[in-house]
Amino acid sequence: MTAKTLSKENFKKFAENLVKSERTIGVKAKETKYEFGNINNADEIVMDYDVTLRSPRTFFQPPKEKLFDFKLGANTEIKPNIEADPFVLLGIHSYDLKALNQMDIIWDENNADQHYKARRNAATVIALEPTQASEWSFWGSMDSSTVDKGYDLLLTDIGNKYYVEVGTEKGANLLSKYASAEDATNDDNTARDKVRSELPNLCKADRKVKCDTDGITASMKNSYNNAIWEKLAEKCYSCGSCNLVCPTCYCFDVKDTIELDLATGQRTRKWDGCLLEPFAKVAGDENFRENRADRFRHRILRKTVYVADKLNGELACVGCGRCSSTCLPDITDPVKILNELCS
Amino acid sequence: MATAMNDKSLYAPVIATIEEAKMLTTTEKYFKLKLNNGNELGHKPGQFVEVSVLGIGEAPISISSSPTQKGYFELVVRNAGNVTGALHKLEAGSTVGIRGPFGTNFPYEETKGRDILFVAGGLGLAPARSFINYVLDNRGDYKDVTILFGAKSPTERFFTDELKKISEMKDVNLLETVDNGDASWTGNTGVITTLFSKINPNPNTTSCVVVGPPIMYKFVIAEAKKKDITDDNIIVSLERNMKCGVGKCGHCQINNLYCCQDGPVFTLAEVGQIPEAF
Amino acid sequence: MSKPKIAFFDFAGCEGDQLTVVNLEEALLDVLEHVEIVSFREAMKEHSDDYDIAFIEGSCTRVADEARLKDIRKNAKIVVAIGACATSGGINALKNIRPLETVRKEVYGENWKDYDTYRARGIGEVIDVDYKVYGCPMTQSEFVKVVKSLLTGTQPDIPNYPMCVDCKQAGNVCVFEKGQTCVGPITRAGCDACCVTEGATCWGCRGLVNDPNVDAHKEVLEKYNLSVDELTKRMATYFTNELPKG
Amino acid sequence: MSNGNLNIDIHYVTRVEGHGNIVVNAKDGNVENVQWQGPEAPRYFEAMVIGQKWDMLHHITSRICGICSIGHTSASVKATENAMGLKLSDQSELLRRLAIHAENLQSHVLHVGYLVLPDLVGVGSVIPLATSHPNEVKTVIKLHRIANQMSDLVCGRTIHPQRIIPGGFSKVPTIDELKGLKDTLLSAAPDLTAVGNLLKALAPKLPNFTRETEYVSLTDKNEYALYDGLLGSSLGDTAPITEYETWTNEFCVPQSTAKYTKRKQDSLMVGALARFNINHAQLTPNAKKYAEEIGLVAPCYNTFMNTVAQFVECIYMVDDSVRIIDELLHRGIKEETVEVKPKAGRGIGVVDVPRGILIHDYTYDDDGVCTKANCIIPTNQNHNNIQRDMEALVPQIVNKPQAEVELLLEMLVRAYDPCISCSTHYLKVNFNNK
Ligand SMILES: Cc1cc2nc3c(=O)[nH]c(=O)nc-3n(C[C@H](O)[C@H](O)[C@H](O)COP(=O)(O)OP(=O)(O)OC[C@H]3O[C@@H](n4cnc5c(N)ncnc54)[C@H](O)[C@@H]3O)c2cc1C
Ligand code: SF4
Ligand code: SF4
Ligand code: SF4
Repeated sequence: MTAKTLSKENFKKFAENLVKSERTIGVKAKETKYEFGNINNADEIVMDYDVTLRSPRTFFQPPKEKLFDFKLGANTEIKPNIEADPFVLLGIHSYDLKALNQMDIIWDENNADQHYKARRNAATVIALEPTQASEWSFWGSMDSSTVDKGYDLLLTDIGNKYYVEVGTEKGANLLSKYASAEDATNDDNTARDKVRSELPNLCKADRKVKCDTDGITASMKNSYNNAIWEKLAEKCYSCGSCNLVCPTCYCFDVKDTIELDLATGQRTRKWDGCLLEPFAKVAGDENFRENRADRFRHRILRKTVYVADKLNGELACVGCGRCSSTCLPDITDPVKILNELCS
Repeated sequence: MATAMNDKSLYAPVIATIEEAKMLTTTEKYFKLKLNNGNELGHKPGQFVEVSVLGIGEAPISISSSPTQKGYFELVVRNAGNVTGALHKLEAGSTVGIRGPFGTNFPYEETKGRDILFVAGGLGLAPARSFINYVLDNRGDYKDVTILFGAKSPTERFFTDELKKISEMKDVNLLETVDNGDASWTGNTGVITTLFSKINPNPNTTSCVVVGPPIMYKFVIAEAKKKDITDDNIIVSLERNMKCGVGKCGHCQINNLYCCQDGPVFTLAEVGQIPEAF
Repeated sequence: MSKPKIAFFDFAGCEGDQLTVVNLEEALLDVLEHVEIVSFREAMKEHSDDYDIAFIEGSCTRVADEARLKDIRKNAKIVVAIGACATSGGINALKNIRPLETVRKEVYGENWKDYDTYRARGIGEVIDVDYKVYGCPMTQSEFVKVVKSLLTGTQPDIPNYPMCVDCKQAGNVCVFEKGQTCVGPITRAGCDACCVTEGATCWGCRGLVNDPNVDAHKEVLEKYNLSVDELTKRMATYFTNELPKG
Repeated sequence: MSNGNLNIDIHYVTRVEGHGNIVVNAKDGNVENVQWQGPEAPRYFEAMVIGQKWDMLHHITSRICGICSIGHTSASVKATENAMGLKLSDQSELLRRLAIHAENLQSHVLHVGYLVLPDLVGVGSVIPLATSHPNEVKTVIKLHRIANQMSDLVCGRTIHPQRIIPGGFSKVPTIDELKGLKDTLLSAAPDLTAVGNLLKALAPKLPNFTRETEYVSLTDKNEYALYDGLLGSSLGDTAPITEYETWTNEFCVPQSTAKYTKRKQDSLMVGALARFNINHAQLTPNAKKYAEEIGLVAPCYNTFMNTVAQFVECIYMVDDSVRIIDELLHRGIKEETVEVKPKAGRGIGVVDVPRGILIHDYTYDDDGVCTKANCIIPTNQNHNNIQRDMEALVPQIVNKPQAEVELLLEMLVRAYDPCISCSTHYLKVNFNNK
């Protein structure tokens, strides 16, 4: 589609208009970190963040989500809860968008999940190519510094202005409604290409996965019985933090709650994690992944082999580095594991 | 595609009414159910449904009846926790939520013209029965039929009337055993693998269907292999923690396989090499 | 079906859990639709020994309490321990980490023997407990959850995974990132990590999660410059009675 | 008629916090024995905190009492702040005052509405009241909930607050939250009036019993003292809090795990009535007006009127909370970081909490590790007064039927709103009066 540019000033106006008229979710500061949240005031928006605490999956698969309400009685009623309030997701980094694109496939394959799809369709995605990398980021090594689909608009900071790639009609309309953008010139195109080509270098030099992404799945398949799993998992808390911050983790638990009237209630789903001890337990206390090491390995293999299978071989780790930074015993960093296991 | 589904949400059940409920043993209860919307469940032998007791939760339960029986479907539920415990409190006339049928089925088409060896341990008889009854209802389509059934004790046997009828059939070989007998028991005692010495299946024409508690598989599979039945023809039904039944929640994964979608029925050829399968 | 009769009792504790019940406000009236409270010293004068369910707050801290606890166990069909003091000894167990005689003399001087006390313990060490509602104080939602479980005859779903889960779901910045430390990674989740959300750290009041990786956590705390003594004290705040000895 | 024969053994007075017993024996109108007993299991907090670091103490001592945990936390952090020479920002000072108001309001509403009203209506608890007086009970619940919302918003939790830390707050409410709170408080006016009217109607049922005693509370020339001030007595003298030990001479008595106190007179009383008697002139006009209407006049020597004084304070606290919020809104709110460099020293922290003056006194070593602690709990200061009140009251009522005597004695104890479980630990021990 077409390409435009927005001066930083015009971007500010665009953001102000957006915030005034649309439910806008963007990045803002949270203590020493950043997080996605509702933006009520354009001044809150941070565009040069490194990474957010939680991934944007929060807005497509909330931590806790009502699936349906029910009412017991002679005529039991079940009322599915599909939430589809339109919103604009502003400033999602390329690697997170890559993850979102993967989730689009996962939630759609075989049985399409209406809850996810409704939210996904309600979203207008304004993606952003990163200008900062966290000390843990390694998206530069995971083919995730840029994306070529999934956005309505894609912004690249090219100095005093944003280069705006228009991905969809929806994006084009949004832009024309709220911004005064200019057509991108050849110079702009060149500037943007230059910024893009240097994106991977934003990640620190010691945050490189040394092997080729294509070879990872094969190497990981061979490492099932490697001693590394036992060695690292010895220090694992089974806390699931690595699961919960990951943009490509999507497992959930389902729970019923009944109100004190004992007649009405809801079924909800809640983020879950395969590192948690009860995850694969069944009645009678049989646990199909009883050892920490089994669970620990499962997550890494899911990212590199099992889910990758469902994605035509694309790795389900996008290199955001969230799991690495959140793991207190510092055992789960994909960079270290991949570099040790892949030749 | 599953028939008992809410068209708005994958996770919302439809309502079914219990037409009949009775205790089979002290821990297993039988339910005969009918979908309130009048639809046939339309399942294949070996598939399961997600059964909801609203306010308590949902549990995957194998369909125990054969699709040849129309107008209703049957379940056998062991009281193992919250949902199954709540189900046990329900009687005829109560309603439950149903989603499904889900999962892969026993190869009832592919095995036509072959010998079938059923090996069912304990509650495994419930899912196996959907195929057993299908075979009995289409007896002409299959050759030799052998059923091995093992229970922990005589009181834990269920569907005893049906077992008795089967035992009287000329064209079915039913062998039973219990781990621990009692005064009333005159049959075999010993674990289910001991029955293998009494049979002589033809490895070229036999498909062996194994359903039982997790611990049973390893031993039964070894016996079936000793009889030279190939991995393609050893069929198992596996149990895992399941929260959705539709391949999303991640709980039932056996390495790369989703037990609810790729299974629960697998051939040994599919899962024999998968470390987490048994 | 007649309403189950319930009774509240308290031993050594701050009565914060009973206050949590009072703080249910209107929801307490909803609870009363389903149960009959026959004894609740903090809130009512009436008392009866004819009850089905006993909610017990507080720790057992002296021999004399044991008989009272055993009576309650005899009368009740179901015993529910509410709050950290009752489930594990709670903060009271902090006194167990120092020699008992020193502790008694520090507070009551030469009269120390007049005031009976022994190692503070959760009531589960004295009588059988059917359900535990963790926390200091327990949360309203978990109490209500357990009440609903009792009414529906199911096992309440009490998490068995570390606090980090609640913290991540709440979107908190990890306290370790802020130069503080906490015991959340080995603490049972279920409070929505409320203390961290409110700017504090997790102190561990819900007790240890099943199969906690205590060694790993000690190593991490040392890595974050906690002295062995501080580390021991941090762990002792709520885990004294739960940690493996030695 | 009891004919002056009484054999009272109330094993656990109900509708009070903690366990307290009343034992009375009288024969032919001669009172032989009157005892107020505190059999609560001792908890040894002052010993538990020895060896703990400065950033743990408020967490531990908060657990002294679930009902006044904000008070304990406040006294505790104040002690630590004084020991380490930490100065609070103005914003934190305001928020601390708001926190104390929230707790006092919560506790007073609970006491007046849930614990005392049933006596005045003649039932055993608030549960039958919910049927007989549904609207009144709903109003009380509403006020109680507002107080709890206020605690949540300022302190992070209602029971065992999390935001109050040495040096300030770890998290502060937002402007929007404060605006919302102000609206809620203003909207509570009709509810306060409704409960106030009910109390007015029932007040004549409060026994007319007077015994002159000494009242002690915080006092401050600028405000109705709750969060800060000097020690003040109804006898007219004041002293800095550093002199608290001479004001609260504690002594052990065999019938109680709680220690008793006294000062210039045989016993002393702390709490709402004491504060009213000493500081009434600084109440807001609304509170003064209500006191006048209901007939509460300083000095009031009727212990039973403590409940009325509590309600007067409720009116005051709602007014003053609105004032504080206005000031915060005017100043704007910002997150503040607190840095603490531990140092050796002794610090005393005092607040006037629902039941009276609360004092925490800590000594720290160079590393900020606690080497000595003393907590003086309000109910502890009242135990002796309860005993003396009973001794004075029983002869006046000895010829009434036993049940009536029991009820009056229970009502007397309840009037103090005692917090018995928190009063069972002291450090400083004087055995002079044994
Ligand atoms: C494909 C399949 C077919 C099954 N067929 C039958 C059958 O025909 N009859 C029968 O009695 N049982 C059957 N089970 C087992 C049955 O699903 C469990 O016993 C039941 O889920 C226990 O749930 P509960 O709430 O009663 O127990 P709880 O222990 O209270 O369950 C707690 C939670 O764990 C999960 N869970 C526990 N055990 C299992 C399990 N084995 N499988 C999946 N989730 C579990 C449940 O979802 C529940 O939310 C089958 C399981 C599977 C996977
Ligand atoms: S790998 Fe790290 S983050 Fe993941 S569960 Fe284990 S300790 Fe927690
Ligand atoms: S595995 Fe770790 S680095 Fe990879 S996408 Fe998930 S959280 Fe990010
Ligand atoms: S965060 Fe920790 S200390 Fe706070 S309530 Fe939860 S378990 Fe207790």
